[in-house]
Amino acid sequence: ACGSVNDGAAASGDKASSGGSGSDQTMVTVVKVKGIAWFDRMDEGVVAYGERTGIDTRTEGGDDVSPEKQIQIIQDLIAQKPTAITVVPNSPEALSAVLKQAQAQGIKVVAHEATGIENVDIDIEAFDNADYGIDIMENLAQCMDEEGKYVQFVGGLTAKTHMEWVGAAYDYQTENYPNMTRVETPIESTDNETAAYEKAKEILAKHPDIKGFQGSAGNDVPGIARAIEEAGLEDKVCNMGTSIPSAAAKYLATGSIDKIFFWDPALAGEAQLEIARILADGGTIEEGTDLGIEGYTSLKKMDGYDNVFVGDAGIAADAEAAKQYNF
Amino acid sequence: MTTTARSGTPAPVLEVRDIVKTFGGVTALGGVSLDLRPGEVLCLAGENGCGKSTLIKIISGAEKPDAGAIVVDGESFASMDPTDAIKSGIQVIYQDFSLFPNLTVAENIVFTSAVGARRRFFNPRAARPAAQRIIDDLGLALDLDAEVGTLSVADRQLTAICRSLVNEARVIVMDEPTTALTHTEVAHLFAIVERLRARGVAFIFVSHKLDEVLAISDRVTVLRSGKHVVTAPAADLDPRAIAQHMTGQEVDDSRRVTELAPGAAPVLEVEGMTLPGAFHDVSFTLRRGEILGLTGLLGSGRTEIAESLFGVHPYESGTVKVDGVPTTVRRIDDAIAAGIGYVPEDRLTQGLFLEKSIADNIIASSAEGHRTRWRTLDKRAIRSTIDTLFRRLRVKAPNVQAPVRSLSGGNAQRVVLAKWLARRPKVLMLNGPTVGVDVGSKSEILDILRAQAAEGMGVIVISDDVPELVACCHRVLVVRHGRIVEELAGEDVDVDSIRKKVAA
Amino acid sequence: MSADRSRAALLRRLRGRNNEGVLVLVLLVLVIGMSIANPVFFSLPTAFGILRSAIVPMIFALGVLLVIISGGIDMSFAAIAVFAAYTTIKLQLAGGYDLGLVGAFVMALVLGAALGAINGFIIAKFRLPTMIVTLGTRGIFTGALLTYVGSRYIADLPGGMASVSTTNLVAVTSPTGNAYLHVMVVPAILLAVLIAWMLRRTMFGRSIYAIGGDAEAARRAGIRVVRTQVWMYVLVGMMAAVGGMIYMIMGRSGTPQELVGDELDIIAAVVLGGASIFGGRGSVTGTVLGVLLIQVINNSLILAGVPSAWQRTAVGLLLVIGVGVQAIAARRSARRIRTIDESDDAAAGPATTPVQHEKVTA
Amino acid sequence: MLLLVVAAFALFTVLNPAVFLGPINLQNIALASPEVGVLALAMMLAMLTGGIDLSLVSIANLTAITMSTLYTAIAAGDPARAEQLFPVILLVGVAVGVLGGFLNGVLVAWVGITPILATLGTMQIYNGIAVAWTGGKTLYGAPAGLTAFGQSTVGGIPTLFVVFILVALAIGLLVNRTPLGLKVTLQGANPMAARFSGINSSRVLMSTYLTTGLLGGIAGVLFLARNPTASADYGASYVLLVVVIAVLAGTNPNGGFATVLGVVLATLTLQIVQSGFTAVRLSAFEYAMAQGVILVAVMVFDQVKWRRRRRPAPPVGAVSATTTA
Ligand SMILES: Nc1ncnc2c1ncn2[C@@H]1O[C@H](COP(=O)(O)OP(=O)(O)OP(=O)(O)O)[C@@H](O)[C@H]1O
Ligand SMILES: Nc1ncnc2c1ncn2[C@@H]1O[C@H](COP(=O)(O)OP(=O)(O)OP(=O)(O)O)[C@@H](O)[C@H]1O
Ligand SMILES: [Mg+2]
Ligand SMILES: [Mg+2]
Repeated sequence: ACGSVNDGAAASGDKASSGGSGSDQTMVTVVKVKGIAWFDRMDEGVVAYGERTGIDTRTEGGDDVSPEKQIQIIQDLIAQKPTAITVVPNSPEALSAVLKQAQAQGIKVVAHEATGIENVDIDIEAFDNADYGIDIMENLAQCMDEEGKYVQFVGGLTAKTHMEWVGAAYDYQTENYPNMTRVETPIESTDNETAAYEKAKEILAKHPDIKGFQGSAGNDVPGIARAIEEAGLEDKVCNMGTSIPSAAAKYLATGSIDKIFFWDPALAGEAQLEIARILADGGTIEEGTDLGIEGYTSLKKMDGYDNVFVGDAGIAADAEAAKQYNF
Repeated sequence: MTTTARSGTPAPVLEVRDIVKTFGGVTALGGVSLDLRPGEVLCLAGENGCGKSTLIKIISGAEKPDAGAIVVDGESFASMDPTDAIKSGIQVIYQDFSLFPNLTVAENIVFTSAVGARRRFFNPRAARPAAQRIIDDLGLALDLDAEVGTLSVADRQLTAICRSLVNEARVIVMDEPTTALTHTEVAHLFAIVERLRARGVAFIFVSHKLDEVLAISDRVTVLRSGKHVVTAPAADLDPRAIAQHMTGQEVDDSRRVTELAPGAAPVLEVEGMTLPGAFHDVSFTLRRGEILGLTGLLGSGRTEIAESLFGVHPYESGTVKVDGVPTTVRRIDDAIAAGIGYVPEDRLTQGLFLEKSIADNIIASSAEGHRTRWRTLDKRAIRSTIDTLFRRLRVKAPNVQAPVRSLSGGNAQRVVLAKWLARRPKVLMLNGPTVGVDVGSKSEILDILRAQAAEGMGVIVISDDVPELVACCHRVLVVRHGRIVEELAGEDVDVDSIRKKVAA
Repeated sequence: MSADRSRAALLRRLRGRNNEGVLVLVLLVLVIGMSIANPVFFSLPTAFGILRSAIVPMIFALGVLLVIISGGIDMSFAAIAVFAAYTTIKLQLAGGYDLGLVGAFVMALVLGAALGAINGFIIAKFRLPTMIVTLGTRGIFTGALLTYVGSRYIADLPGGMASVSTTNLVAVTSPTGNAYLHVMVVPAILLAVLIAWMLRRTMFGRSIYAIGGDAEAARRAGIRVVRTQVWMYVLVGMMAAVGGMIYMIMGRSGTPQELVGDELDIIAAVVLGGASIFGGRGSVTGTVLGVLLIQVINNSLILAGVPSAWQRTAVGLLLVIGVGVQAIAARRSARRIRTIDESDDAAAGPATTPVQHEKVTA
Repeated sequence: MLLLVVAAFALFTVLNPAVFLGPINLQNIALASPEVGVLALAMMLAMLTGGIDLSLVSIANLTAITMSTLYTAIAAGDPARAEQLFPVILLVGVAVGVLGGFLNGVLVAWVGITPILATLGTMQIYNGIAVAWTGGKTLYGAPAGLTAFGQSTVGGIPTLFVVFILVALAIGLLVNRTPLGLKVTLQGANPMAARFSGINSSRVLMSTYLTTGLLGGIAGVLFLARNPTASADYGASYVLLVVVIAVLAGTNPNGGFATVLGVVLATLTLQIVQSGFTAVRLSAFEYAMAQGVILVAVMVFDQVKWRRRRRPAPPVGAVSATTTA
């Protein structure tokens, strides 16, 4: 009588992954949360890819950023036996079990923003998180003339990628910019602009001579920017970090944000699906694979992992450059 | 029927025609009619659950009748809503007071009239004079700024009375307004009633204290299980007769006390018990099988004495022995563990779980006593306990699953009693055991107490109802200013001497 | 006796009907503590900063206060706030017209009133526990907003609303940094005064207390309970809408997915302010203090030098300590009453019962 | 309530039988409900006393983190040993949950803080401790035995679901068949009368929050059994969800009334609707809406039905207000 929830792999496995010629395939992209600009943009990519290939593609996601809701959704999707599930996990570790179940059903699993996640066929990163963090730090240091106090914000102390970015940035700073000092451990903004704003104001009060802010969540730099504008420090303080052009535009204009860093979610979405398709059609991903998608034309294999591939899709944009993006 | 309008008498200010009201299965009122003339006091009498309060709620618009009509000054309403009633000058003292526990006495007193007057604004300070006036009229010492929730039952009742008197009403309905009051307050109240009726205000007065009834009313209407039995001038009636009409049988309220066994051991010994601010140096002994009365004026401290013995407000000095065993009562569980039970004064909030079933209420304090070997509840034992008490105390309800909220006053009290009997305490203290209980049930409840005593329980009855004390108590202690000042026993236990001592 | 009475009365006044007195002390201690931990805390910029951060919670709290006094718990105010404000913004942008500041507020108020009316109707008509109904409508309102109106972050507000985004009432340039007091404190303060007055001085306000005290008694006293409740929820809905508008104006963006989820913090602030979750008790003063206390806690930890990893814990600890002090004080005072008015049984039963959540916090 | 489950089930069976009735989907429903269900049972208990316990999820996470850390620590030295010590690890984890419950009990029962405030505070404290402890990282690692247990099925039914049912039975026994259960109920129905009936409120409240803590701990074990990771902010969305389930189950937030069966059914209903919505490709937003509609509809329906039977009691709140004023 005893068994496992992962039984029946063979039974349904081949059925699910069969069918090379796109048309009868379904692929679902599970995003961190529905309805925010970032993933709306990813959805555009997903839809576009579907139209281009005739594969039935769509995005699913919870109404708030929580691992348990992603687990729930993926679990429900497994029942629908899609060809592939691509996922941008809120907590890579938390998904391991349910993804294992998916694979057991012969569903191809591709992850994004989840270096080190288990039970996926491929994890595709827009870039190496460390490089990205370092890139931000280099720009910040340059803006700060390589000296003075700076502080780092993260969406949450539990947000893995954010911690990797600021971690790499901090290490790079300690090695290369001795005259810069980080004040405070990374501040939690709960990815809420107002919270970021209030914390930034506290920082400005506590460290009147602060010279730099590094943001991680999309809402960090805009929130910080408001505090900076209010204090009239647009020119004195550097504010850089991950955000999206639409949210940052008006602050880039005033100089309260100096530079934003991001990658195009639409392309990331397409990349995930393309990889899934290749796998579903029996292909493989190797060093140098060209997905035919901007920024993912020559995938690099991240050392230390056997299924993590890195693109070169990072974008840094100042006020001018940001204007050309419509998301 | 003697209500056929005598010629020359003024037209009735209020008429009730063939009111029918049923609650689910229960028929509370089966076609009741009565009329009320300006300046008269009509008394409603009847057993618990006969429908008095229901009729009153219908008159005041708190309940909608299934059939019948209410006529005020010739204007007929199929059903009132409270606003109509208040507008047409009907003021009600509800049996449960219907006060606002979170508002001050002053606010409670003036609020209804302010609502009735459809006022937009409210000024707490302006409210006080009006409230003060009526309080002085009644010669009371109520703290206008105290929150009603923190008041004793008596003070709450007085507040409710004040509220009904504060503005010019034409009909004042009083549903058992004197249950928690002692002689003096009642006297004050009646004085005011007299004054107002002289001004043409009409009263409907409900009480189970038949001597009061006869003292104040012109006419008496008796209901029995929702039916009109008789309406007669008070002059033509005496308590016996009314009780007869109510219950359909003789009610015996004579003094009956079983002879105590000469060597009956003391079950409760209190020595020099003191709680500063409440009572001082209280000493007495209660013997097995004895029923001891405890009486005194409001605020004399008798309630505190009982509650202190029960651990509600622990006494600060003195000794207490139960069955000769020295016991310290710091918390209620101490008292209960020692075998002391207490039927509280404030039945609705302290005694009952209104929303819960009769069964749950009965078992409430004896759960531990009904455990199986595996420390789970012994459902069978519980059911038998409940059924026995339900039958023995003759609770009037469709079944033991009925929520207590749907019970009438008297029946509710039986449930509280049942709760304690289920625990078989050595000493049972009852604070106003028959408050709001009809004469029939009253003598039944007293019989139950007598029976319990006969089985060796020690019983303390705290009461203002002197006849009741006389009817069942071996001895009566009189409390004044927190001290026991008199002890009456044997022959001395009679209505007049007790009243004298209390008033002295 | 009468002397005791007056002393009792005085004590009552000092303690405040809902222990506002104790709350003031707790707040003072906290402020002093923080100032010692970091003198920068005791400065105008910080003060203004905390005031600013208190604006929106304050407006929400006032609405929650009304509901709690009337004997319910409102879980839907944030949903209403976001719905009203975001829809107002979205429609203007979609329609390509700008209602101007006043126009926008009017529109939001109408929406808020409508949603509030839905709450009120269901609650009053079917006599359902507020908490349950509003938990339901919370889901319905947010769901409807995100499905039918939109879920996207809007970066640029309509001109009318944007016009006041950065307007300050007071701007002081001081050595410790520039201190700005956002103009939106004005509506917040006005609202507080208005609600205080309404609760104290209007029959409507008193009726809310009465209903919270005993709804059946209120009915019998001739209060139109259903009508009063419905109007109250309409009012609460409108207040929520104002809160939402101000939030998005001060945030300079339309954010349909914020606010919802933080309801409990607001409710906590109100209960902390002495309101009883069983209804009938609560005061504006208390609520104001409660909100300020929470905001001080939330906006001073970095200054106080609490490492970010420990900040969540710190918030919880401070909350528990603050409430604990109050709870103990409340018990004390309860005991005090009875030793004051001698053999008056006022103190009997209720006043001294330990197990009364609302007595204890009240 | 039962009707509702059947109705929901029927609806989606009609809408998309292929997916919805698939063995995997049914299994998933059974796999997802336990952790939520156990938390909901705890919430119901707290509400039965007229309180609430917002710290449940934090407690669960703390338990999971404790177990994971402990396991990893031991396994670092000697993996085999870590597996043997599985029972110990389990006990320690659950003990942490009970400890959390104890602190809640102290604040509510002894200090006398309103539950909603006390548990909101402890929620942040426990969560904060978890964050500080893990440094925000998601811990990986759990006894293989536990993971296997979490994945296993008995006759096609996930073992976790069996655990849920067992816990539900235990709580049912506690509430309906023990003196404590009766006291808890009465305490919630009218604290004052409970006191005058000799029910020691602080003891009853303490026992209640100890039990909710225990259940929180068990939920934590379920978290870890379902997938071998523990993090500080897993299940944040459960806090309100379990409140919804509890009231949907007919629990009176003011205390005194609740049914265990109701909670089990309510849990299943929401799970079924959730899966059903994904099966017919409706969004999470629409599900949120549906959740609200169900809640309100059920309440209104009950009320109307109940009114026809009996005269409406004063709206909830009135009673407790008068009895506790
Ligand atoms: N809300 C209710 N639901 C169900 N039954 C009720 C309700 N209210 C009253 N009843 C029933 O109606 C009958 C009349 O009740 P009512 O309170 O009028 O009696 P009463 O004459 O006032 O008794 P008492 O003298 O004890 O106050 C009783 O049988 C009671 O059980
Ligand atoms: N617990 C309560 N029960 C009943 N009424 C109350 C309670 N608390 C306050 N009130 C009344 O409601 C009114 C409105 O409360 P509000 O907070 O506005 O007054 P307040 O601000 O406390 O008075 P002040 O401004 O003088 O401190 C109070 O003035 C008081 O009359
Ligand atoms: Mg933003
Ligand atoms: Mg009656």
